[in-house]
Amino acid sequence: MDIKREDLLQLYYYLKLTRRLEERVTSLYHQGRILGGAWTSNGTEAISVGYGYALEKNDIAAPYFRDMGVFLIRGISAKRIMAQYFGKKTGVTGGKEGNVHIGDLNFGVFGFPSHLADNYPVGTGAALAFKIRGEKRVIAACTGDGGTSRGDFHEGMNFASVRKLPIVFICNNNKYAYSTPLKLQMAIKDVAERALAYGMPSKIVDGNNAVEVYKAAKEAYDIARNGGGPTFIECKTMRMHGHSEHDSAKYVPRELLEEWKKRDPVLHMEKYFMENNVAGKEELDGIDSRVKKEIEEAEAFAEESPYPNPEDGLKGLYATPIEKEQRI
Amino acid sequence: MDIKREDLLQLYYYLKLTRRLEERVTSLYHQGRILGGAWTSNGTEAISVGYGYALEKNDIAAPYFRDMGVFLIRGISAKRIMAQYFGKKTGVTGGKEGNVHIGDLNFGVFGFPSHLADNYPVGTGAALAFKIRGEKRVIAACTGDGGTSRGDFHEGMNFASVRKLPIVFICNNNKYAYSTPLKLQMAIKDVAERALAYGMPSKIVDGNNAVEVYKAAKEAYDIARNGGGPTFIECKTMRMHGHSEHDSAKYVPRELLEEWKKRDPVLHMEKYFMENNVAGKEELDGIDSRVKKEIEEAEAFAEESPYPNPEDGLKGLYATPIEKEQRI
Amino acid sequence: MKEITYLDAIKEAMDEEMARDTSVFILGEDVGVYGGAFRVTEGLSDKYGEWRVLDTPLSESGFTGAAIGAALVGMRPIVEMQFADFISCAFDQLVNVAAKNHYRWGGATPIVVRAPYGGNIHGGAFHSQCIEGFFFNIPGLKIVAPSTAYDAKGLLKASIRDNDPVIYCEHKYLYRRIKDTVPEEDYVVPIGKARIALEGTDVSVITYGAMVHTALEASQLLKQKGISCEIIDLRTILPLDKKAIFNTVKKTNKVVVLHEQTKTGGVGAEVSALINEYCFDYLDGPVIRVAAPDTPVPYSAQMEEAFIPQGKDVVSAIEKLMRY
Amino acid sequence: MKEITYLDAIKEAMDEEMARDTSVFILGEDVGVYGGAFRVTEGLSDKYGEWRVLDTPLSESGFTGAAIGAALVGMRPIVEMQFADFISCAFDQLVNVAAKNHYRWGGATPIVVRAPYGGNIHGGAFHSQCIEGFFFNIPGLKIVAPSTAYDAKGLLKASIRDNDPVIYCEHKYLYRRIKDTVPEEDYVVPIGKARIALEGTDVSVITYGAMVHTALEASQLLKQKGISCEIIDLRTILPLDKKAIFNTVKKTNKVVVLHEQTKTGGVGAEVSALINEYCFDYLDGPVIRVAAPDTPVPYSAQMEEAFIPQGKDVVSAIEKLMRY
Ligand SMILES: Cc1ncc(C[n+]2csc(CCOP(=O)(O)OP(=O)(O)O)c2C)c(N)n1
Ligand SMILES: Cc1ncc(C[n+]2csc(CCOP(=O)(O)OP(=O)(O)O)c2C)c(N)n1
Ligand SMILES: [Mg+2]
Ligand SMILES: [Mg+2]
Repeated sequence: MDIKREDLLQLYYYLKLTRRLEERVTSLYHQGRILGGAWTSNGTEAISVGYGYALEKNDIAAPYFRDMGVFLIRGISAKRIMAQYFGKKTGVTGGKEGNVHIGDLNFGVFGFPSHLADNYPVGTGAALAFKIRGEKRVIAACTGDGGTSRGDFHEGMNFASVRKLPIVFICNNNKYAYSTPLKLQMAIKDVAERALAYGMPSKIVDGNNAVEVYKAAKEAYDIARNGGGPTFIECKTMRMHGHSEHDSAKYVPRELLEEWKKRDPVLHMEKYFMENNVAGKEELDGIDSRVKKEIEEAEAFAEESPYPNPEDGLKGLYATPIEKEQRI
Repeated sequence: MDIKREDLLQLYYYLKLTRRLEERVTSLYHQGRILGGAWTSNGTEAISVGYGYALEKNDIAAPYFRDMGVFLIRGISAKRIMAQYFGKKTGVTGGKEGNVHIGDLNFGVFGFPSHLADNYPVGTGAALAFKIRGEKRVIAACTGDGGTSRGDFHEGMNFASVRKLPIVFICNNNKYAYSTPLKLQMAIKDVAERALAYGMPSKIVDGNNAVEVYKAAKEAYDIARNGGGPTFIECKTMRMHGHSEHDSAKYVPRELLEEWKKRDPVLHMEKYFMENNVAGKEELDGIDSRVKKEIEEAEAFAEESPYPNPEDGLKGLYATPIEKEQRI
Repeated sequence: MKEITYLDAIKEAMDEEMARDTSVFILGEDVGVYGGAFRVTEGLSDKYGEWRVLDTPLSESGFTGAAIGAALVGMRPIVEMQFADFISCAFDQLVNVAAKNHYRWGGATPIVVRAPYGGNIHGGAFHSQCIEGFFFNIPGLKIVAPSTAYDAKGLLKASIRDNDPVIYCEHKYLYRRIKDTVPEEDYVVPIGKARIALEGTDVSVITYGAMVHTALEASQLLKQKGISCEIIDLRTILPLDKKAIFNTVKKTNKVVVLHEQTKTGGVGAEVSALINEYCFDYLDGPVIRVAAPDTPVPYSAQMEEAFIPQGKDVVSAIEKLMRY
Repeated sequence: MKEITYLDAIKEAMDEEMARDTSVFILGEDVGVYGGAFRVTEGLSDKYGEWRVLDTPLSESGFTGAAIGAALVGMRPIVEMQFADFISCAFDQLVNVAAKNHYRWGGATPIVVRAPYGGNIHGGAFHSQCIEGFFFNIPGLKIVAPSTAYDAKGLLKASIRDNDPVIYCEHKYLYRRIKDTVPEEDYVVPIGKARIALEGTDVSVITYGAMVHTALEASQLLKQKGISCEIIDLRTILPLDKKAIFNTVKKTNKVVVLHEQTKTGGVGAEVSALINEYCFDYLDGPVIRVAAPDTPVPYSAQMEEAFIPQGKDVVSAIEKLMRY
């Protein structure tokens, strides 16, 4: 599959944007300036950037919590995301939700329900709608390696496969679910083996290579879009921070981190760009400056934004409010 | 694996007992003499008889609703089962439950919760207990082909495999889940493929051959008992009646029934006995007479038994009643 | 006007809504060719095809989750639980995804979950449960429970057109046992509005579902004793029609709350607490609850009859209250 | 006697019970080497090994079901939910298997499910829920919710020794925020018994969990105004200690029910309904409920503070009631 230079540069831009945004969030967390905890995709950004960028405008993403790249690519601005972390009224959810618990149908992004793998059946349903209506749209749903142990993973995968629905299931296999290593999570070598139970084709890709993830996703979307049914894509990577910033992750062997540090997705892409003459240092620095500025502006926006009003919390329960609802 | 003549005859006895008991229940249902509906294992009895008979005394069964053979083999008498169908006080559950919703820890049988596959994780837990305590016991848990689509199937299988627990998972694949054919249930050829997702060994057996089921189960129990972990056994069969007796099963092609009628497990075993000189017609007739008498006695017992008292329904909620429970 | 059964009312509502709006579709176990375990969807798959009356794998969480996803992209799915009892398997999707989508991030989730519930059919603990208690403390859901064919049809239409997740409790004991008249033309029964099933002056019975008929039966017996009952059929359980509840309390000053659901933590507790909180000065006696005892639904005929509130239980509660 | 935190009380209870009885074991996500998301099981895996403090795959239904099966063959499993919110995924196993086993077929199911619940931690809708409402209408379960270290330890021990499934609601806001004294020797706090957290004469506040501390705070403010509060800490939510509730009503004749759980269908509804039913003549005013509004738990600090009942809310409810 060919990939245009401009797409490569965009992938790089989003990779950097995701990295720098989450790095900033991490600092802010340690400064006590954001509200609540901080979960990041640090070191694994290529996954959400790759599968997110391969989606088309009318497609949908049903992400999980290490998918910051998807939010940004779909068009949810860094400003709104930063404000979300600050618990501000201008945040994606107006303060109703925090951090990565984001969704916005205007940008084709389903909300992430914390309960892992819940978005697998939910995504399957969107794909079912596309199929019923004869639309050439696809949806990508993502979860972690731990999430694949949940019943909803099973039920979503099975249903999608039986009905050959236009959905692509992504798995961020970062070797740990919180402190739980893969070997206590499943008795198989590759998460992709799970797909065998559904007669679903699967692929294993280097989750630290945004281009590879992008290509694999794009290919799978094309198949799904054309009636070929779902694909499961396992993206192998390594979680480089703790589960969240409050977790020092002592349970992870140092060597493993050392090894994967060398495979950092940003470095990887920069090396690829140099070797293939896609872009030189200067151009990349230019992108980085743009990213830095965007994050600075986002932070300023978040800082300056007002907090929600206490009574805002009473609004929005129903989409169809009850006639003359009796608030007593 | 060798199998003793006396075991073969016992298998035949239980096969007949199961068949005749459920046939009688079916008649009684059509006469309006039992309480509620009638689900039977007609034509698929070899499965529960085979895997039930292979269990040892201290083992446990976590059955589903087409496992009448297991109840009988474990020692729950035809009398108590018939009384259960009549909704009598002498029934297995004293009238609290009906028909196949039976369990009795005195005989190592877990209750069947209607919610299909719920007994997969529950069985896994018993196996976990055996492992923690270092006991050489195993548990067999069973569900239908439809039941394998449930999340609890997935979560139970996965956990058992990760921890190599002494459990054997049985699946009665009778080609339908109520009206739903296999092809709308899963996109794989054999249910056994489901086991691949857990790195669990599996076997496919002729579910209409009690001896084959028995042998496969026994082998799997031995492995599990000796620390070798779980096995999944798919028993291929065909549901010969409707989902329950009120279902005429028009959705099942005639030819399929014709074909499988020839493979009836009782006929199959009788033929095997003749061909291998295990037993002659006379001996088998003798067993059948014994079975008939047992069923007649069971029915008489059920008929004569008293109904529960209305207030019995208020008893037994808790195993540890609340001190001076204030019944108001 | 025409007379139809409760079951046909449900079917007609689906049929008409599917004809009216192509975004409406049905999914669940055996709803297609077979027409559902209770035959509520019979014939619809012939009419609308297997993709709009869709047989799913045996996986309540999976197909409820799928309904949610389809709803988020503009469909109006109707999920059939084969028995309401199996909704327990979809609890997480309903409570954490469907109920919270709109509040959390603005995702409207117009799904209807049809839950054939209730006892009196010798079904035992797994085929007789009242499941409204599973969801009654969950903000974001709506729960309706019709007692007549008219309401069954009108409430189902309203539920389908509503933009929020609605749990539609259809009492399976009523399916073929009751019949009443419905208009030929399109109508809805608005969610959130109770009705007066019987006007009366001495005592109010606040109830819903199959128990409305039990209350009516009791009112006949009481009439002979000179006691005039007002019966309020809640129709919508979540959110409750507080105005209708308070109006009847203010009128009769004596209240019995009746439901088939087990007593502790039931809908009756909320109704009683609301009355206590807002109509305390209007009460001429305690609010008495008549409800199933706190046990699973027993199987045998004798125990089940004792379990499910009967007309005579309502009569004696009211007589006790009248002596107050 | 020694002073320990609420969190340490929970840990000590498990530690001592595991030492006493080899059938007690813990399972859940990250409870082993990591010591649990809140570090409640820290150190126990070193002491009892990886098979008695067992890390499970990410599968609440699976490991809760497994706990049930282990319990049926004589173990006493303690299930840790990483956050109470995830108990929704195990709803079916708890409601249909654990709760009904003994009633249906005599299978005693001695499991304890530890549910770190409640808000005030900026956790949002999925990390702050009060989950007692999920199970309050389910006969066969027991639900406890300690408010002090003393009760946390004693109730957990009682729960572990109990032969029924117990949902143990531990308020995560209290983990490290409160400390009190517990005896050196073994003790239990019996399930089903409330306690008087503060004796008083003018008004009763019936509550549980973190709200006991809110009630105590309110009582201080009210004391200055000459109002004497009696505070009842329910400790066990299912089944409720009716005697304790009725005793305080008979004493003060005025009741506020307070909980963090959302209002509609909450525990407060049942408490109010019971009082109405059985103590009607003792009431000098309506039973007022102070509870969270009917929405998911909002994330932002401002909204969450407005959502969770505060001392001032209790004060104004009581002042309103005193004017009655
Ligand atoms: C159903 C459910 N149970 C528990 C949790 C708590 N939890 C949050 S993240 C996490 C680990 C997730 O591991 P994995 O799926 O591998 O994703 P990763 O964090 O590694 O990206 C857990 C247990 C949850 N979110 N959902
Ligand atoms: C979770 C759940 N959903 C729905 C049902 C209703 N139901 C009872 S049996 C059945 C079909 C079961 O099919 P299968 O597992 O293949 O078993 P079989 O009846 O063919 O032996 C269904 C849908 C159920 N028991 N449990
Ligand atoms: Mg992971
Ligand atoms: Mg089947």
